[in-house]
Amino acid sequence: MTPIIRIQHEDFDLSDEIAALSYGRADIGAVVSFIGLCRDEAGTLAALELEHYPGMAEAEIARVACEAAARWPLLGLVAIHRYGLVRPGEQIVMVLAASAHRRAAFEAADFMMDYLKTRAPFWKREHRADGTLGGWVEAKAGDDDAAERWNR
Amino acid sequence: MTPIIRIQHEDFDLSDEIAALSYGRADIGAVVSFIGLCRDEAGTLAALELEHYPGMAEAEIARVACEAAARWPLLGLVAIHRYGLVRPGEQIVMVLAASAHRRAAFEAADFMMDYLKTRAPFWKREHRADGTLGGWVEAKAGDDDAAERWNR
Amino acid sequence: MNATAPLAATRTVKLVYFAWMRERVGVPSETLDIPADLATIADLVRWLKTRGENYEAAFANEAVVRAALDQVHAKPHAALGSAREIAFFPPMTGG
Amino acid sequence: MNATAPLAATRTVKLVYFAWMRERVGVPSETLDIPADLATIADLVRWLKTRGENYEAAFANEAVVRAALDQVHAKPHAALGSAREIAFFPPMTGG
Repeated sequence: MTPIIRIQHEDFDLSDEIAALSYGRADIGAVVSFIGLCRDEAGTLAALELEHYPGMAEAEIARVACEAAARWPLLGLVAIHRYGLVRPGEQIVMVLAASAHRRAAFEAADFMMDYLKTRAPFWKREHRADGTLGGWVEAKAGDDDAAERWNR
Repeated sequence: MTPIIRIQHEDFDLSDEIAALSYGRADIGAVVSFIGLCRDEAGTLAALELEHYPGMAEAEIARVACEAAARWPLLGLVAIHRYGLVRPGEQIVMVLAASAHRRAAFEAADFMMDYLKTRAPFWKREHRADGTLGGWVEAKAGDDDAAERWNR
Repeated sequence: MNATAPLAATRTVKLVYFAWMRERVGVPSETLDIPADLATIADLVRWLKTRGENYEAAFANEAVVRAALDQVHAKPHAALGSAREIAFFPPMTGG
Repeated sequence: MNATAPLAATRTVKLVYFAWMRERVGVPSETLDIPADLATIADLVRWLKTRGENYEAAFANEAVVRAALDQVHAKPHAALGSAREIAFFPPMTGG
Protein backbone atom coordinates (compact mmCIF):
# COMPACT_ATOMS: atom_id res chain seq x y z
CA MET A 1 0.00 0.00 0.00
CA THR A 2 1.69 3.18 -1.24
CA PRO A 3 0.11 6.33 0.16
CA ILE A 4 -0.83 8.94 -2.43
CA ILE A 5 0.18 12.46 -1.37
CA ARG A 6 -0.51 15.51 -3.50
CA ILE A 7 0.16 19.17 -2.77
CA GLN A 8 -1.55 21.23 -5.43
CA HIS A 9 -3.33 24.48 -6.10
CA GLU A 10 -6.09 22.84 -8.13
CA ASP A 11 -9.29 21.57 -6.58
CA PHE A 12 -9.85 17.83 -6.20
CA ASP A 13 -12.76 15.42 -6.51
CA LEU A 14 -13.32 12.94 -3.72
CA SER A 15 -15.37 10.49 -5.81
CA ASP A 16 -12.61 10.38 -8.43
CA GLU A 17 -10.05 9.54 -5.76
CA ILE A 18 -12.22 6.78 -4.31
CA ALA A 19 -12.91 5.37 -7.78
CA ALA A 20 -9.19 5.40 -8.63
CA LEU A 21 -8.39 3.64 -5.38
CA SER A 22 -11.06 0.97 -5.56
CA TYR A 23 -11.12 0.33 -9.32
CA GLY A 24 -10.88 -3.33 -10.25
CA ARG A 25 -10.54 -4.67 -6.73
CA ALA A 26 -12.95 -6.16 -4.20
CA ASP A 27 -10.93 -6.26 -0.99
CA ILE A 28 -11.83 -2.76 0.23
CA GLY A 29 -14.89 -2.80 2.47
CA ALA A 30 -14.67 0.66 4.03
CA VAL A 31 -13.54 4.07 2.87
CA VAL A 32 -13.54 6.96 5.32
CA SER A 33 -12.79 10.40 4.00
CA PHE A 34 -12.39 13.84 5.46
CA ILE A 35 -12.76 17.10 3.57
CA GLY A 36 -11.79 20.43 5.09
CA LEU A 37 -13.54 23.44 3.61
CA CYS A 38 -12.83 27.17 3.76
CA ARG A 39 -15.24 28.69 6.29
CA ASP A 40 -16.46 32.26 6.45
CA GLU A 41 -19.22 32.54 9.00
CA ALA A 42 -18.80 36.29 9.42
CA GLY A 43 -19.03 37.00 5.70
CA THR A 44 -15.85 39.13 5.85
CA LEU A 45 -13.47 36.75 4.08
CA ALA A 46 -12.50 37.02 0.41
CA ALA A 47 -10.16 34.05 0.54
CA LEU A 48 -7.69 32.13 2.63
CA GLU A 49 -4.12 32.18 1.36
CA LEU A 50 -2.34 28.92 2.07
CA GLU A 51 1.44 29.16 2.21
CA HIS A 52 3.39 25.93 2.36
CA TYR A 53 6.92 24.61 2.54
CA PRO A 54 7.43 22.85 -0.81
CA GLY A 55 9.15 19.55 -0.43
CA MET A 56 8.71 19.31 3.30
CA ALA A 57 4.90 19.41 2.97
CA GLU A 58 4.93 16.25 0.83
CA ALA A 59 7.64 14.62 2.95
CA GLU A 60 5.97 15.31 6.27
CA ILE A 61 2.54 14.12 5.14
CA ALA A 62 4.24 11.01 3.74
CA ARG A 63 5.81 10.39 7.15
CA VAL A 64 2.41 10.71 8.85
CA ALA A 65 0.92 8.38 6.22
CA CYS A 66 3.62 5.78 6.90
CA GLU A 67 2.84 5.91 10.61
CA ALA A 68 -0.85 5.38 9.84
CA ALA A 69 -0.02 2.46 7.55
CA ALA A 70 2.05 0.90 10.34
CA ARG A 71 -0.78 1.24 12.87
CA TRP A 72 -3.76 0.10 10.82
CA PRO A 73 -4.27 -2.55 8.12
CA LEU A 74 -4.90 -0.06 5.33
CA LEU A 75 -5.57 -0.87 1.69
CA GLY A 76 -5.35 2.73 0.55
CA LEU A 77 -4.45 6.16 1.86
CA VAL A 78 -4.75 9.46 0.02
CA ALA A 79 -3.95 12.95 1.26
CA ILE A 80 -4.39 16.04 -0.89
CA HIS A 81 -3.71 19.54 0.39
CA ARG A 82 -4.22 22.69 -1.66
CA TYR A 83 -2.09 25.83 -1.51
CA GLY A 84 -2.61 29.37 -2.76
CA LEU A 85 -5.90 31.26 -2.60
CA VAL A 86 -8.96 29.25 -1.58
CA ARG A 87 -12.35 30.95 -1.43
CA PRO A 88 -15.08 30.44 1.17
CA GLY A 89 -16.95 27.21 0.56
CA GLU A 90 -14.08 25.68 -1.42
CA GLN A 91 -12.22 22.54 -0.48
CA ILE A 92 -8.80 22.87 1.21
CA VAL A 93 -7.75 19.39 2.22
CA MET A 94 -8.80 15.81 1.73
CA VAL A 95 -7.80 12.62 3.50
CA LEU A 96 -9.09 9.19 2.56
CA ALA A 97 -8.37 5.89 4.27
CA ALA A 98 -9.47 2.51 2.91
CA SER A 99 -9.49 -0.81 4.70
CA ALA A 100 -11.34 -4.12 4.76
CA HIS A 101 -13.35 -2.95 7.78
CA ARG A 102 -14.62 0.38 9.02
CA ARG A 103 -12.83 0.75 12.37
CA ALA A 104 -9.35 0.93 10.82
CA ALA A 105 -10.54 3.32 8.12
CA PHE A 106 -12.19 5.68 10.63
CA GLU A 107 -9.24 5.72 13.00
CA ALA A 108 -6.63 6.16 10.28
CA ALA A 109 -8.47 9.09 8.67
CA ASP A 110 -8.94 10.72 12.08
CA PHE A 111 -5.24 10.18 12.93
CA MET A 112 -4.12 11.57 9.56
CA MET A 113 -6.10 14.77 10.06
CA ASP A 114 -4.90 15.32 13.62
CA TYR A 115 -1.27 14.97 12.60
CA LEU A 116 -1.67 16.82 9.34
CA LYS A 117 -3.05 19.79 11.32
CA THR A 118 -0.09 19.94 13.70
CA ARG A 119 2.79 18.70 11.53
CA ALA A 120 2.17 19.56 7.88
CA PRO A 121 3.95 22.85 7.05
CA PHE A 122 1.05 25.00 5.90
CA TRP A 123 0.06 28.45 7.13
CA LYS A 124 -3.20 30.26 6.51
CA ARG A 125 -3.64 34.00 6.10
CA GLU A 126 -6.91 35.85 5.60
CA HIS A 127 -7.67 38.06 2.65
CA ARG A 128 -10.61 40.19 3.66
CA ALA A 129 -13.63 41.01 1.54
CA ASP A 130 -12.84 44.73 1.95
CA GLY A 131 -9.57 44.21 0.05
CA THR A 132 -7.25 44.36 3.06
CA LEU A 133 -4.86 41.67 4.10
CA GLY A 134 -5.84 39.97 7.35
CA GLY A 135 -3.54 38.34 9.85
CA TRP A 136 -2.07 34.87 9.91
CA VAL A 137 -4.46 32.35 11.39
CA GLU A 138 -3.32 31.33 14.87
CA ALA A 139 -2.74 27.68 15.71
CA LYS A 140 -5.20 26.15 18.15
CA ALA A 141 -4.02 24.45 21.31
CA GLY A 142 -6.86 21.99 20.76
CA ASP A 143 -5.12 20.73 17.62
CA ASP A 144 -2.06 19.72 19.63
CA ASP A 145 -4.29 18.02 22.17
CA ALA A 146 -6.07 16.14 19.40
CA ALA A 147 -2.79 14.84 17.98
CA GLU A 148 -1.62 13.93 21.49
CA ARG A 149 -4.59 11.50 21.85
CA TRP A 150 -2.81 9.00 19.61
CA ASN A 151 0.17 8.68 21.95
CA ARG A 152 -1.89 7.38 24.84
CA MET B 1 -30.55 20.72 9.82
CA THR B 2 -32.78 18.11 8.19
CA PRO B 3 -31.03 14.77 7.68
CA ILE B 4 -31.25 13.36 4.16
CA ILE B 5 -32.07 9.66 4.14
CA ARG B 6 -32.38 7.66 0.96
CA ILE B 7 -33.00 3.95 0.47
CA GLN B 8 -32.48 3.12 -3.18
CA HIS B 9 -31.29 0.46 -5.58
CA GLU B 10 -29.28 2.93 -7.69
CA ASP B 11 -25.67 3.74 -7.00
CA PHE B 12 -24.77 7.14 -5.49
CA ASP B 13 -21.99 9.69 -5.91
CA LEU B 14 -20.30 11.01 -2.79
CA SER B 15 -18.96 14.19 -4.40
CA ASP B 16 -22.44 15.05 -5.65
CA GLU B 17 -23.84 14.67 -2.15
CA ILE B 18 -21.12 16.87 -0.65
CA ALA B 19 -21.60 19.48 -3.35
CA ALA B 20 -25.37 19.51 -2.80
CA LEU B 21 -24.86 19.89 0.93
CA SER B 22 -22.25 22.64 0.81
CA TYR B 23 -23.47 24.61 -2.20
CA GLY B 24 -23.76 28.34 -1.58
CA ARG B 25 -22.75 28.25 2.05
CA ALA B 26 -19.50 28.85 3.94
CA ASP B 27 -20.25 27.65 7.44
CA ILE B 28 -19.23 24.01 6.89
CA GLY B 29 -15.59 23.43 7.77
CA ALA B 30 -15.49 19.65 7.93
CA VAL B 31 -17.18 16.82 6.07
CA VAL B 32 -16.53 13.24 7.11
CA SER B 33 -17.92 10.48 4.98
CA PHE B 34 -18.04 6.73 5.10
CA ILE B 35 -18.57 4.43 2.16
CA GLY B 36 -19.17 0.72 2.59
CA LEU B 37 -18.27 -1.43 -0.40
CA CYS B 38 -19.13 -4.98 -1.38
CA ARG B 39 -16.11 -7.16 -0.62
CA ASP B 40 -15.15 -10.44 -2.21
CA GLU B 41 -11.71 -11.46 -1.08
CA ALA B 42 -12.22 -15.11 -1.94
CA GLY B 43 -13.36 -14.39 -5.50
CA THR B 44 -16.41 -16.62 -5.05
CA LEU B 45 -19.09 -13.93 -4.85
CA ALA B 46 -21.29 -12.92 -7.76
CA ALA B 47 -23.25 -10.36 -5.76
CA LEU B 48 -24.71 -9.53 -2.39
CA GLU B 49 -28.46 -9.35 -2.25
CA LEU B 50 -29.66 -6.72 0.18
CA GLU B 51 -33.16 -7.25 1.52
CA HIS B 52 -34.71 -4.42 3.51
CA TYR B 53 -37.85 -3.50 5.39
CA PRO B 54 -39.37 -0.67 3.32
CA GLY B 55 -40.64 2.14 5.47
CA MET B 56 -38.90 1.00 8.61
CA ALA B 57 -35.46 1.29 6.97
CA GLU B 58 -35.99 5.00 6.30
CA ALA B 59 -37.68 5.56 9.66
CA GLU B 60 -35.01 3.81 11.69
CA ILE B 61 -32.11 5.57 9.98
CA ALA B 62 -33.98 8.85 10.50
CA ARG B 63 -34.21 8.07 14.23
CA VAL B 64 -30.46 7.38 14.38
CA ALA B 65 -29.83 10.60 12.46
CA CYS B 66 -31.93 12.57 14.93
CA GLU B 67 -29.90 11.15 17.80
CA ALA B 68 -26.70 12.18 16.04
CA ALA B 69 -28.06 15.68 15.43
CA ALA B 70 -28.91 15.95 19.13
CA ARG B 71 -25.41 14.89 20.21
CA TRP B 72 -23.26 16.91 17.79
CA PRO B 73 -23.57 20.40 16.26
CA LEU B 74 -24.13 19.17 12.72
CA LEU B 75 -24.71 21.29 9.65
CA GLY B 76 -25.54 18.37 7.42
CA LEU B 77 -26.18 14.65 7.61
CA VAL B 78 -26.77 12.27 4.71
CA ALA B 79 -27.31 8.52 4.78
CA ILE B 80 -27.88 6.47 1.63
CA HIS B 81 -28.31 2.70 1.68
CA ARG B 82 -28.76 0.57 -1.40
CA TYR B 83 -30.91 -2.54 -1.69
CA GLY B 84 -31.12 -5.32 -4.24
CA LEU B 85 -28.12 -6.91 -5.95
CA VAL B 86 -24.78 -5.23 -5.40
CA ARG B 87 -21.67 -6.63 -7.09
CA PRO B 88 -18.16 -6.92 -5.60
CA GLY B 89 -16.39 -3.55 -5.59
CA GLU B 90 -19.67 -1.61 -5.73
CA GLN B 91 -20.86 0.83 -3.11
CA ILE B 92 -23.48 -0.33 -0.59
CA VAL B 93 -23.87 2.45 1.93
CA MET B 94 -22.82 6.04 2.45
CA VAL B 95 -22.90 8.26 5.48
CA LEU B 96 -21.81 11.88 5.48
CA ALA B 97 -21.64 14.28 8.42
CA ALA B 98 -20.86 17.99 8.09
CA SER B 99 -19.99 20.40 10.85
CA ALA B 100 -18.01 23.57 11.48
CA HIS B 101 -15.17 21.52 12.94
CA ARG B 102 -13.78 18.06 12.34
CA ARG B 103 -14.30 16.39 15.72
CA ALA B 104 -18.11 16.54 15.54
CA ALA B 105 -18.10 15.38 11.92
CA PHE B 106 -15.83 12.39 12.63
CA GLU B 107 -17.78 11.29 15.69
CA ALA B 108 -21.19 11.70 14.10
CA ALA B 109 -20.24 9.69 10.99
CA ASP B 110 -18.73 6.96 13.17
CA PHE B 111 -21.85 6.89 15.39
CA MET B 112 -24.17 6.77 12.38
CA MET B 113 -22.38 3.75 10.94
CA ASP B 114 -22.28 1.86 14.24
CA TYR B 115 -26.02 2.31 14.74
CA LEU B 116 -26.90 1.80 11.12
CA LYS B 117 -25.12 -1.58 11.25
CA THR B 118 -27.08 -2.78 14.28
CA ARG B 119 -30.44 -1.04 13.87
CA ALA B 120 -31.20 -0.46 10.20
CA PRO B 121 -33.39 -3.33 8.90
CA PHE B 122 -31.23 -4.71 6.11
CA TRP B 123 -30.12 -8.29 5.55
CA LYS B 124 -27.42 -9.53 3.21
CA ARG B 125 -27.38 -12.81 1.33
CA GLU B 126 -24.65 -14.14 -0.91
CA HIS B 127 -25.13 -15.05 -4.55
CA ARG B 128 -22.15 -17.17 -5.48
CA ALA B 129 -20.12 -16.95 -8.66
CA ASP B 130 -20.99 -20.58 -9.43
CA GLY B 131 -24.66 -19.63 -9.71
CA THR B 132 -25.80 -21.05 -6.38
CA LEU B 133 -27.48 -19.09 -3.66
CA GLY B 134 -25.31 -18.65 -0.55
CA GLY B 135 -26.46 -18.23 2.99
CA TRP B 136 -27.61 -15.15 4.85
CA VAL B 137 -24.68 -13.17 6.23
CA GLU B 138 -24.46 -13.58 10.00
CA ALA B 139 -24.45 -10.54 12.26
CA LYS B 140 -21.19 -9.85 14.06
CA ALA B 141 -21.07 -9.51 17.83
CA GLY B 142 -18.42 -6.83 17.24
CA ASP B 143 -21.07 -4.64 15.62
CA ASP B 144 -23.17 -4.65 18.78
CA ASP B 145 -20.07 -3.84 20.82
CA ALA B 146 -19.23 -0.95 18.49
CA ALA B 147 -22.71 0.53 18.91
CA GLU B 148 -22.50 0.02 22.66
CA ARG B 149 -19.44 2.33 22.83
CA TRP B 150 -21.70 5.35 22.45
CA ASN B 151 -23.64 4.58 25.63
CA ARG B 152 -20.60 4.85 27.86
CA MET C 1 -68.38 -19.33 36.15
CA ASN C 2 -66.83 -19.11 32.66
CA ALA C 3 -69.92 -20.59 31.16
CA THR C 4 -71.13 -17.24 29.96
CA ALA C 5 -67.69 -16.06 28.74
CA PRO C 6 -67.89 -14.75 25.18
CA LEU C 7 -65.91 -16.37 22.38
CA ALA C 8 -62.28 -15.19 22.73
CA ALA C 9 -61.98 -11.71 21.23
CA THR C 10 -59.51 -11.31 18.40
CA ARG C 11 -57.93 -8.44 16.57
CA THR C 12 -56.43 -8.20 13.12
CA VAL C 13 -52.74 -7.54 12.61
CA LYS C 14 -50.32 -7.67 9.72
CA LEU C 15 -47.30 -9.86 10.33
CA VAL C 16 -44.19 -9.31 8.17
CA TYR C 17 -41.08 -11.46 7.97
CA PHE C 18 -37.63 -10.83 6.55
CA ALA C 19 -34.57 -12.82 5.44
CA TRP C 20 -34.51 -16.37 6.77
CA MET C 21 -37.57 -15.71 8.96
CA ARG C 22 -39.49 -15.03 5.74
CA GLU C 23 -38.10 -18.18 4.16
CA ARG C 24 -38.98 -20.36 7.16
CA VAL C 25 -42.47 -18.98 7.67
CA GLY C 26 -42.99 -19.25 3.92
CA VAL C 27 -44.63 -15.89 3.25
CA PRO C 28 -43.30 -12.33 3.31
CA SER C 29 -46.38 -11.13 5.14
CA GLU C 30 -49.81 -12.25 6.28
CA THR C 31 -52.84 -10.76 7.90
CA LEU C 32 -53.98 -12.71 10.94
CA ASP C 33 -56.65 -12.50 13.59
CA ILE C 34 -54.77 -12.94 16.83
CA PRO C 35 -56.28 -13.46 20.29
CA ALA C 36 -56.84 -10.05 21.85
CA ASP C 37 -55.45 -11.29 25.14
CA LEU C 38 -51.90 -11.77 23.79
CA ALA C 39 -50.11 -9.14 25.84
CA THR C 40 -46.52 -9.14 24.61
CA ILE C 41 -44.40 -10.02 21.61
CA ALA C 42 -43.28 -13.14 23.49
CA ASP C 43 -46.95 -14.13 23.95
CA LEU C 44 -47.52 -13.70 20.22
CA VAL C 45 -44.46 -15.84 19.41
CA ARG C 46 -45.73 -18.57 21.72
CA TRP C 47 -49.12 -18.50 20.00
CA LEU C 48 -47.59 -18.48 16.50
CA LYS C 49 -45.49 -21.56 17.33
CA THR C 50 -48.73 -23.52 17.92
CA ARG C 51 -49.89 -22.77 14.39
CA GLY C 52 -47.54 -25.03 12.45
CA GLU C 53 -44.11 -26.43 11.79
CA ASN C 54 -43.09 -23.45 9.68
CA TYR C 55 -43.54 -21.13 12.67
CA GLU C 56 -41.83 -23.61 14.95
CA ALA C 57 -38.84 -23.66 12.60
CA ALA C 58 -38.82 -19.89 12.25
CA PHE C 59 -38.89 -19.33 15.99
CA ALA C 60 -36.77 -22.36 16.94
CA ASN C 61 -34.06 -20.10 18.31
CA GLU C 62 -36.19 -17.31 19.77
CA ALA C 63 -33.19 -15.56 21.31
CA VAL C 64 -31.90 -14.46 17.92
CA VAL C 65 -35.22 -13.29 16.49
CA ARG C 66 -35.77 -9.54 16.50
CA ALA C 67 -39.13 -7.83 16.33
CA ALA C 68 -40.59 -4.46 15.48
CA LEU C 69 -43.99 -2.99 16.35
CA ASP C 70 -45.27 -0.60 13.71
CA GLN C 71 -41.72 -0.31 12.33
CA VAL C 72 -40.06 0.44 15.66
CA HIS C 73 -37.66 -2.08 17.26
CA ALA C 74 -39.20 -3.81 20.27
CA LYS C 75 -38.02 -6.33 22.86
CA PRO C 76 -39.81 -9.67 23.45
CA HIS C 77 -41.38 -8.38 26.68
CA ALA C 78 -42.77 -5.27 24.94
CA ALA C 79 -46.56 -4.90 25.03
CA LEU C 80 -48.23 -5.42 21.66
CA GLY C 81 -50.53 -2.54 22.48
CA SER C 82 -52.49 -1.50 19.43
CA ALA C 83 -49.71 -2.30 16.97
CA ARG C 84 -51.10 -3.05 13.52
CA GLU C 85 -47.87 -4.22 11.84
CA ILE C 86 -45.63 -6.68 13.65
CA ALA C 87 -42.33 -7.69 12.07
CA PHE C 88 -39.98 -10.56 12.83
CA PHE C 89 -36.45 -10.80 11.42
CA PRO C 90 -32.91 -12.04 12.15
CA PRO C 91 -30.22 -9.71 13.47
CA MET C 92 -29.55 -7.01 10.90
CA THR C 93 -26.54 -7.15 8.59
CA GLY C 94 -26.80 -3.92 6.65
CA GLY C 95 -24.19 -1.20 6.35
CA MET D 1 47.02 30.41 24.59
CA ASN D 2 44.37 31.32 22.03
CA ALA D 3 46.86 33.48 20.22
CA THR D 4 47.42 30.86 17.57
CA ALA D 5 43.76 29.91 17.23
CA PRO D 6 42.66 29.99 13.58
CA LEU D 7 39.91 32.29 12.38
CA ALA D 8 36.57 30.76 13.42
CA ALA D 9 35.56 28.10 10.88
CA THR D 10 32.23 28.60 9.13
CA ARG D 11 29.91 26.49 7.04
CA THR D 12 27.31 27.43 4.50
CA VAL D 13 23.62 26.74 5.11
CA LYS D 14 20.37 27.77 3.50
CA LEU D 15 17.87 29.33 5.88
CA VAL D 16 14.20 29.41 4.89
CA TYR D 17 11.36 31.25 6.58
CA PHE D 18 7.60 30.96 6.32
CA ALA D 19 4.50 32.99 7.16
CA TRP D 20 5.13 35.79 9.64
CA MET D 21 8.71 34.61 10.22
CA ARG D 22 9.35 35.29 6.53
CA GLU D 23 7.72 38.69 6.81
CA ARG D 24 9.71 39.65 9.89
CA VAL D 25 13.08 38.45 8.62
CA GLY D 26 12.28 40.12 5.32
CA VAL D 27 13.35 37.36 2.93
CA PRO D 28 11.87 33.93 2.11
CA SER D 29 15.33 32.36 2.18
CA GLU D 30 18.99 33.23 2.39
CA THR D 31 22.31 31.45 2.17
CA LEU D 32 24.54 32.22 5.13
CA ASP D 33 27.96 31.26 6.41
CA ILE D 34 27.36 30.34 10.03
CA PRO D 35 29.99 29.64 12.68
CA ALA D 36 30.85 25.96 12.57
CA ASP D 37 30.74 25.78 16.36
CA LEU D 38 27.01 26.48 16.60
CA ALA D 39 25.87 23.18 18.02
CA THR D 40 22.09 23.36 18.22
CA ILE D 41 19.13 25.14 16.68
CA ALA D 42 18.94 27.26 19.84
CA ASP D 43 22.60 28.28 19.32
CA LEU D 44 21.81 29.29 15.76
CA VAL D 45 18.81 31.33 16.90
CA ARG D 46 20.99 33.11 19.48
CA TRP D 47 23.53 33.90 16.79
CA LEU D 48 20.91 35.09 14.30
CA LYS D 49 19.44 37.48 16.85
CA THR D 50 22.77 39.31 16.97
CA ARG D 51 22.58 40.00 13.25
CA GLY D 52 19.89 42.64 13.21
CA GLU D 53 16.53 43.94 14.38
CA ASN D 54 14.67 41.90 11.79
CA TYR D 55 15.97 38.67 13.34
CA GLU D 56 15.31 40.03 16.84
CA ALA D 57 11.70 40.73 15.85
CA ALA D 58 11.32 37.34 14.17
CA PHE D 59 12.64 35.44 17.18
CA ALA D 60 11.19 37.78 19.85
CA ASN D 61 8.99 34.97 21.12
CA GLU D 62 11.29 32.02 20.60
CA ALA D 63 8.91 29.63 22.34
CA VAL D 64 6.43 29.75 19.44
CA VAL D 65 8.97 29.41 16.63
CA ARG D 66 9.23 25.95 15.08
CA ALA D 67 12.22 24.68 13.15
CA ALA D 68 13.05 21.98 10.64
CA LEU D 69 16.43 20.53 9.67
CA ASP D 70 16.56 19.37 6.07
CA GLN D 71 12.74 19.36 6.00
CA VAL D 72 12.29 17.34 9.18
CA HIS D 73 10.78 18.90 12.32
CA ALA D 74 13.39 19.50 15.04
CA LYS D 75 13.35 20.80 18.62
CA PRO D 76 15.47 23.81 19.74
CA HIS D 77 17.94 21.51 21.49
CA ALA D 78 18.43 19.39 18.36
CA ALA D 79 21.98 19.28 16.98
CA LEU D 80 22.39 21.13 13.68
CA GLY D 81 24.66 18.31 12.55
CA SER D 82 25.35 18.61 8.86
CA ALA D 83 21.94 20.07 7.99
CA ARG D 84 22.10 22.13 4.79
CA GLU D 85 18.58 23.60 4.89
CA ILE D 86 17.29 25.04 8.14
CA ALA D 87 13.71 26.34 8.29
CA PHE D 88 11.95 28.56 10.81
CA PHE D 89 8.20 29.05 10.91
CA PRO D 90 5.23 29.69 13.21
CA PRO D 91 3.00 26.86 14.45
CA MET D 92 1.31 25.26 11.47
CA THR D 93 -2.30 26.03 10.56
CA GLY D 94 -2.96 23.75 7.61
CA GLY D 95 -5.66 21.16 7.26
